[in-house]
Amino acid sequence: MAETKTRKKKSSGAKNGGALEKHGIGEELALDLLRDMLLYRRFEEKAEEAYAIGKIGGFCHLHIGQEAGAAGCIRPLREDDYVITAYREHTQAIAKGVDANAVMAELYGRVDGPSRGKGGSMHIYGADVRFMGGHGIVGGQVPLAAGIAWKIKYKEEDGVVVCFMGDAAVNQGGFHEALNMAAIWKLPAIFVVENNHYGMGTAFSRVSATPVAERAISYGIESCSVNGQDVLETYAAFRDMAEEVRNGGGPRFVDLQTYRFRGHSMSDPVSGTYRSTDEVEERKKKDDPISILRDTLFDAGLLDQAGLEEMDAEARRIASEAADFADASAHPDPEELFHHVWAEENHGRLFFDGRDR
Amino acid sequence: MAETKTRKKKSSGAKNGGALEKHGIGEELALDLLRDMLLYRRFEEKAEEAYAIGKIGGFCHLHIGQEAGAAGCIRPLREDDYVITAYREHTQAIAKGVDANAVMAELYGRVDGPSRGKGGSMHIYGADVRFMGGHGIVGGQVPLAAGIAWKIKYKEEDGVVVCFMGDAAVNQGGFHEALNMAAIWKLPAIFVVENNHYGMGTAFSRVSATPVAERAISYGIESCSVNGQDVLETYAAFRDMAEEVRNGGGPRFVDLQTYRFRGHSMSDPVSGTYRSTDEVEERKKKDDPISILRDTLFDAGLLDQAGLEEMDAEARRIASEAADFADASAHPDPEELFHHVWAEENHGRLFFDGRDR
Amino acid sequence: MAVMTYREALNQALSEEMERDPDVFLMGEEVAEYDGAYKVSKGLLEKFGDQRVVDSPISELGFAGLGVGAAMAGLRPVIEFMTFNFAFLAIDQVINSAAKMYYMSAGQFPMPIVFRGPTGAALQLSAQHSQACETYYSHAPGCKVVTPGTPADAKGLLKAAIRDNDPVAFMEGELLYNMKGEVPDDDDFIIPLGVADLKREGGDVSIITHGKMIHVALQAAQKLEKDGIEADVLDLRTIRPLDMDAILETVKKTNRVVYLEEGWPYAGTGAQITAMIQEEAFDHLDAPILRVTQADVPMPYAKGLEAIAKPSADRVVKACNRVLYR
Amino acid sequence: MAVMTYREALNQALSEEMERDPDVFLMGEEVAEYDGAYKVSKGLLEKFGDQRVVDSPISELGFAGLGVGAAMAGLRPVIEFMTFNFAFLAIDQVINSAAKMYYMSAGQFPMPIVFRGPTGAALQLSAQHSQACETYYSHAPGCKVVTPGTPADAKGLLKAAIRDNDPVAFMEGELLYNMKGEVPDDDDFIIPLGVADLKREGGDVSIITHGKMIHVALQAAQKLEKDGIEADVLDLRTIRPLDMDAILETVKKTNRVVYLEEGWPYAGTGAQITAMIQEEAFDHLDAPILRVTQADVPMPYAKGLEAIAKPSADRVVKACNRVLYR
Ligand SMILES: Cc1ncc(C[n+]2csc(CCOP(=O)(O)OP(=O)(O)O)c2C)c(N)n1
Ligand SMILES: Cc1ncc(C[n+]2csc(CCOP(=O)(O)OP(=O)(O)O)c2C)c(N)n1
Ligand SMILES: [Mg+2]
Ligand SMILES: [Mg+2]
Repeated sequence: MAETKTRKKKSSGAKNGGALEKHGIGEELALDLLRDMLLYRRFEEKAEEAYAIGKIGGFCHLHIGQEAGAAGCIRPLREDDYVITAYREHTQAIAKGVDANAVMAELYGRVDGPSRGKGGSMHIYGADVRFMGGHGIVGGQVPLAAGIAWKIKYKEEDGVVVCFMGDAAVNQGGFHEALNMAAIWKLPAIFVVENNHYGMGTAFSRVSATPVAERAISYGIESCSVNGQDVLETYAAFRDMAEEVRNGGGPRFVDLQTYRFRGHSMSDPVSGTYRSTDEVEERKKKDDPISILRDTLFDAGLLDQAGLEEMDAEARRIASEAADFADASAHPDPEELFHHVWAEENHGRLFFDGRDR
Repeated sequence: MAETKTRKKKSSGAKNGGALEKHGIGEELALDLLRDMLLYRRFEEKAEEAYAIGKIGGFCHLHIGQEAGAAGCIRPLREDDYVITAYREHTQAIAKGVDANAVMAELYGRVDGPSRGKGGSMHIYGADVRFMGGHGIVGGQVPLAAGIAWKIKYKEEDGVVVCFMGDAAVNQGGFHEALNMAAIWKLPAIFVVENNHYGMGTAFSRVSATPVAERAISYGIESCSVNGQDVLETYAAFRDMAEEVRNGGGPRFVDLQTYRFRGHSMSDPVSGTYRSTDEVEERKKKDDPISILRDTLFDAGLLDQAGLEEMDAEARRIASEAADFADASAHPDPEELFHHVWAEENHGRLFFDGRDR
Repeated sequence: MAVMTYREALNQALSEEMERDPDVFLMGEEVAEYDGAYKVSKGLLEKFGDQRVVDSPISELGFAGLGVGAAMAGLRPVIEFMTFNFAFLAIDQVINSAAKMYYMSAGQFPMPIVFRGPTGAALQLSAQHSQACETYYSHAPGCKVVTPGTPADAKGLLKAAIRDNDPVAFMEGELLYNMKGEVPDDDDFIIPLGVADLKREGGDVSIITHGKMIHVALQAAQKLEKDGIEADVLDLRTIRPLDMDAILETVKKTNRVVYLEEGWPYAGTGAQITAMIQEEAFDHLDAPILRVTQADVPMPYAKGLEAIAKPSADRVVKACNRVLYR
Repeated sequence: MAVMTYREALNQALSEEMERDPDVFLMGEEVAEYDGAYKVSKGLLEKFGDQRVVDSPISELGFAGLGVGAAMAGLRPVIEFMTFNFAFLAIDQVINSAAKMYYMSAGQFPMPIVFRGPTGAALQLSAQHSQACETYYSHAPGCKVVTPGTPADAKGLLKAAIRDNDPVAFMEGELLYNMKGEVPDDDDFIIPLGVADLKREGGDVSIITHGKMIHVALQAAQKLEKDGIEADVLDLRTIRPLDMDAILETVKKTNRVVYLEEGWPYAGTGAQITAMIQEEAFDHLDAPILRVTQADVPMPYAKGLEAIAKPSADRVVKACNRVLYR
């Protein structure tokens, strides 16, 4: 995260002091949100290290820079609420209650991962904590979210489902079909576009004639834009929205403005023809959700450097513990290859690969 | 078509007399539009007869009641403009220049049909007159239209493509993907929803929270609603729109308000739980595009009963001639079964059904 | 035993399973107010209300995905495709979500969902409405494929499919809906998935098939009988899981096999069965296994062309004679 | 002969064909400014401009359909799928529009379009990014399927595919892009579709395969050689059209066949080839034809599991030994 500038602290003191009140967020909660984001940051930095030395393979999409989209959106939810998302989901899994050690074990492809190493970075699930994955087909999770919301309504529960997607996902037909169904059936779903302005190397402005926020108008779904780098604003927005949706307010659509500090995946460059290094550095300096909250708490006198360092040490400890846990976890046995293909055996043959060969 | 009411004639004289001027439509053109619609009506009534006696099989979707959506939308186009549509396309094929005899022959499944009887009612094509079919997957033609418009732009031509679809097609994801691409690339396409308010037995209001006209807002595409039972209004709207699109105005979206006088297809009931007989009879009386234009021309003194009957006789003549032509046309030879699967033979085998068996 | 149509048998199966389990619901185009495009869901809206019998927009990808999400959350959706021809739009959700979810989550999310509707050709519906789609679903591990050919099989198998905890592509036939047959009255009449049915006992040659082709196979068997040839007619009923024991039994009895299917040959079901038989009963084969399939062309509209494009009893007879070297 | 990577060979083919015919254009995700997710289109934007090298939104169904419409209107689109795993979203336009249009219009609309991208598994991309998709395209008449395994084949076949007037599913391999090989310099170097290539001459057993598995087959042949067994290795190169003559030739020479493929077994390419061989060369087979395929499971992420899920040279060797009764 970027260094604090003393000048900034002074000048913005009053304003920042008021930020908590403005959003109706208490001190402990604010500190927890910082703890959350620090953990996510350190956790994924660990994953980066592990990837670099080949402990993690395949695609690995980091949320670094977008952590408020995990802490701010998910902390306000209830345990019985659902979350579903795409492949940039490590932090959101942890936020919904999947154990950090287990998430790291999944990245390592080990049996202590929620999918016993079969899913990997893009397919983290936590059925017990209602974290519904972890999906790799862009936009694929959006109709699923409608189905989860359908179940909530069908069972006359008062939960909500929060469905995350990237900005590029709004160009998928399934997104539209799902939003239309959510609208006609007033499903309790919050569709959140984590709008980091790029789909891989393509700026959203090049693949849409209108801003993200306008993409739900056609369905009459209430939309709003939220500053996804300000975790307090994000938290407040989701706290209030979840309440309204819970009480039958119907679906919502959120343009969560954010920015990706890393490359699209570990194998992609941070910057290139599609965005300049300056742009990235600028945003990292100005728009780091952790620095922003840190400064707010400093200015409000709720946190000092020592306290921050303590917190950060704790985050680093959990992250490296997770890496150690993952590394110590066993590789799946060969026979696990054939487990979990079928939930139910029937009479007759289900596998056709001639095991003897 | 419904009987004229003398009272109506008198009272509406002035207004109707002005209708042509208002839309900048000359007398001959107005009469031609009536001729067009009469032909379409009589042609499809013939098809109905032929279907009843088993000369036509499969699905057969009639345009009866919606004829202004053929005459009014297509007559203003140039020969080098393109038209693509769904499966309710008999009249639109004729409007774009496919010979009525050939269309009927296709319905009969005979070799003188544009597809030599292989396509049938849902797949009429006229490559030579740039009628691009004739498509059976709801919404499937919409991305194709974007591709045709892409070609126009790619070749720096000044044509346009008019893409028809039903109201239910706007709930297909492909519709959204296509409109978004048309918007970002400013493609010369006019997307027309023939909004007859029902998709088979489902009222649009049951599968959409918003009116058809709002379904293009998300893409920033200019939209308008047109009274599709008033062929003069329809003609004027498309004449002007085509000019604007031709001159680089980018894509347009049209909610063409109309009504289906028949069942969804020949095998479906005209009315039922989804719409009452009264509703249908009411609309037939009030909203028959042929009666409406007829009355306008009567009131303006541009047509009298005798002239109308003459026109109608001519339409009936062409329709029954088409039926005779179709009936006289040969059934495709068995070996035609294997023609037109592949445009290009290569080395090696392309067919795998063991012809000898 | 009551005599009823294939349509009524499906309707009963749906109704009984919805009675039995409140988590079962039916969603698809025209299934509610219109009673289904082919009236399979007749009366269900009235009986179960619009939360359990749901008219969807024409959004195959969307409502198939909605079903998958609902199944993840614990419901047991029955998703109707008006025909499987339209399911090409939805297949990403069937293969990439439904069929793979249980594996990707290492068993956290069973997928008790049925995708049902007609497959294959009816009469003169042309190329985009006449395709037999089995291969697109049977190819992928994680997806079961059921193809009932009679009213009794339709009822017993649909009930089994709805109770199964894996995704099932349940493929019916437009031309079967009006077909009548005897169906056991028992409310709990279930035909387990993966059990083939020897619909005719012969001994000279084996005609193996699935789905609506069973009736063509039986016609062919009758014609052969006139020539003094007795054919086994084996109806697989489900093509994944597959009753390989039943297949090998008839093959070892007759040593001659013809596979009959409605769809195209290339990488069709018959190709798979043929490859397995020659591998597992190589020494029992007195002749090559022949396949009778749809002509390898998109389905034409013209009545005469369509008729010769479809597999016929005569072509089956010819193939049987060939494997009998007659 | 120049030595270049498979990636460069594809890039050259695209560049040369775009030079040759102004109606050829490339559209897909990240193909322009990003030079392609796998850099296959590197430099083409600069060379041909943004009307001919076009970054699309993530709208597979939409831009595949756009390509089909453009082809109807006379252009020759090359549509890139970042991988065929994502093309499940677009398959309706490939099968129902592209593959059937020429037939439904009785020849009015040829469909000169290429859908290209990698198929099958790379390294640890898990179930939704590792599927081999050949069957979904080869099953349907009207669609050609090309699967080059070497740089030379990639270049010669892509040029042929672009010049072909039928829709072609051109299936590459992520793990092949960096592979080097000799490629003829000739600007007009074309490998006609439907011509198999005997990549190794043996005589004891025939290993028939396609796509990236050709390299596994050759490894297996080397291992067998150590045991004194000489294998024919036949690379089909295109699976539709199919060089049946070449297949029958090697079968009649060795009388023993193993089909190796990257994908799943059920109704896979190997099933089709096996069914055809046993039908057309029944008396030439001294052993059943065995298939070596991906394990019949969704692809797992864990390195160790993925390794054993993929077909290996050892499994091919084992299968060869079995058909040789050793
Ligand atoms: C249907 C589909 N098409 C393409 C891809 C390849 N792909 C993976 S992520 C991605 C970009 C998505 O960008 P966005 O939705 O903005 O999410 P972000 O990565 O920015 O979080 C693409 C093209 C895919 N996984 N699925
Ligand atoms: C993808 C797809 N789903 C379902 C169908 C079956 N079907 C044919 S027409 C139709 C209704 C379409 O209604 P609309 O778009 O309003 O056009 P209209 O028939 O009213 O002209 C349906 C459901 C189909 N052909 N394609
Ligand atoms: Mg993005
Ligand atoms: Mg309609």
